[in-house]
Amino acid sequence: MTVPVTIRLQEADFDTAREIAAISRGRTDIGAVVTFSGICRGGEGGDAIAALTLEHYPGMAEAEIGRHAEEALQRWPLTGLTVIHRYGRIVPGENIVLVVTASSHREAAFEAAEFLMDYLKTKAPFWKREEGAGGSAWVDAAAHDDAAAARWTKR
Amino acid sequence: MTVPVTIRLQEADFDTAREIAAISRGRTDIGAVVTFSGICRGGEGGDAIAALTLEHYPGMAEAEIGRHAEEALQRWPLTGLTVIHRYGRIVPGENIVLVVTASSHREAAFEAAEFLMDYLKTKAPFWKREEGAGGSAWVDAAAHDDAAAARWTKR
Amino acid sequence: MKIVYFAWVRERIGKAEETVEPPAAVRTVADLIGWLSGRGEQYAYAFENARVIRTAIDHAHVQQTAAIAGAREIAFFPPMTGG
Amino acid sequence: MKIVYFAWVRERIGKAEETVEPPAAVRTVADLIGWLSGRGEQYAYAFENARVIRTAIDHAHVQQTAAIAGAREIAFFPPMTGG
Repeated sequence: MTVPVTIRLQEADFDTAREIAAISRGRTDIGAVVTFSGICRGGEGGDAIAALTLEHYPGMAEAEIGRHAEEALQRWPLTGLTVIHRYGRIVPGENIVLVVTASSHREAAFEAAEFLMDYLKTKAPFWKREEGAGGSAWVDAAAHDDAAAARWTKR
Repeated sequence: MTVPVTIRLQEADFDTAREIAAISRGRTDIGAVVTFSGICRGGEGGDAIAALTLEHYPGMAEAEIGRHAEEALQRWPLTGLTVIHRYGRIVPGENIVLVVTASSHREAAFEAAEFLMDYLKTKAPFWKREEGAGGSAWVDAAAHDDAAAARWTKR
Repeated sequence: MKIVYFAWVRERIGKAEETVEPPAAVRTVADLIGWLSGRGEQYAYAFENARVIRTAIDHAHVQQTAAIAGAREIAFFPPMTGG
Repeated sequence: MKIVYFAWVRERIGKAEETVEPPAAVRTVADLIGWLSGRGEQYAYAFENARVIRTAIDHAHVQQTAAIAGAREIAFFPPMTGG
């Protein structure tokens, strides 16, 4: 059985509803669909953010996400998987990333979505630059994201 | 701060996209939205299912979901929460249940959605009856659902 | 005291709700199950495996050791299978 | 050998990519970082804290102990902050 996998890197926004429909339309073997939408926030702590700019490494980003999608398919009985990551300038309230997982069982759909998000945060070659009142600066990597990703290798 | 909570029990289908939009529209404090859609499958094991009929306990169902929504708000820093559960006759491919959680951080959104689904499965007063080729029968409760719910009380 | 039944408990008893007046000696949910079971074959069938029966008093889950005094509505049903 | 830079590594060095011919003694990623750091102030600044620099060879993450022989494209960048 071939599991439909969609991976897209794009500058344009995406439509979460359309992606859910695409993964489940016309199928009756899907019992659970989990979506994760990462959205640009208007502030971190007390500082207002005017926009994010996401830089990425074309070629490697697709390869890295593809490898983790394959790993997710090996580890969980998924019936569909979609990952969309935007790059370029994104303002608060706009989408940054979408993961959609479909399975016959909810645990698989939840776990695979968390796994993919943890790896996107720590392994996919994207870098965020924040524009604020005092100019712009690269976002530091968060140690708690590395810890979140590490839990998937401790089994 | 009041967190918007929506709880609906309804016979009609729902629109996942509209519920995501409702929880996040016009806001810039949401970094993560997780959705869980439970969908009627066309078969369990080898047996085809023509439809499910969901019976519920009006009044208690709302109260029970409301208590668990409150508990989720106490346990995780959520910025929005929606639970919709259908009742009546549902055919394969149709939605049964939707949980939407919004937070500034992804772990909170994922965990709260899993917590609510585990409790809906084991504590919300709904009962599924399956129509198959050989007539119809009540669905047995699954021990693994009880185990999934129990993990939230082991902390 | 209003009693309501759901799913196969409702089907076995043959009604969705009724009002009963159990004697004063019926103090707990377990007592009530025992008393109802003596009311006829269909009740005995519904409650034949009392361990699996779940109970709510006034819309909240309770154990079978719970007291029924003051209850407005007591519900009996199988394990839940929603979600 | 093509080298590519991203985010603040790119900004500090002042270019997104270049082609270099390191001497044969430069065998590992760590050797290459050392050799590049000697090419000018902007390189020394970019690699001043070599521990935090991440490396990919031909689109796959590698450690700084990795050999560079046969690499078509080597990338240097800060820890990733996508998702």
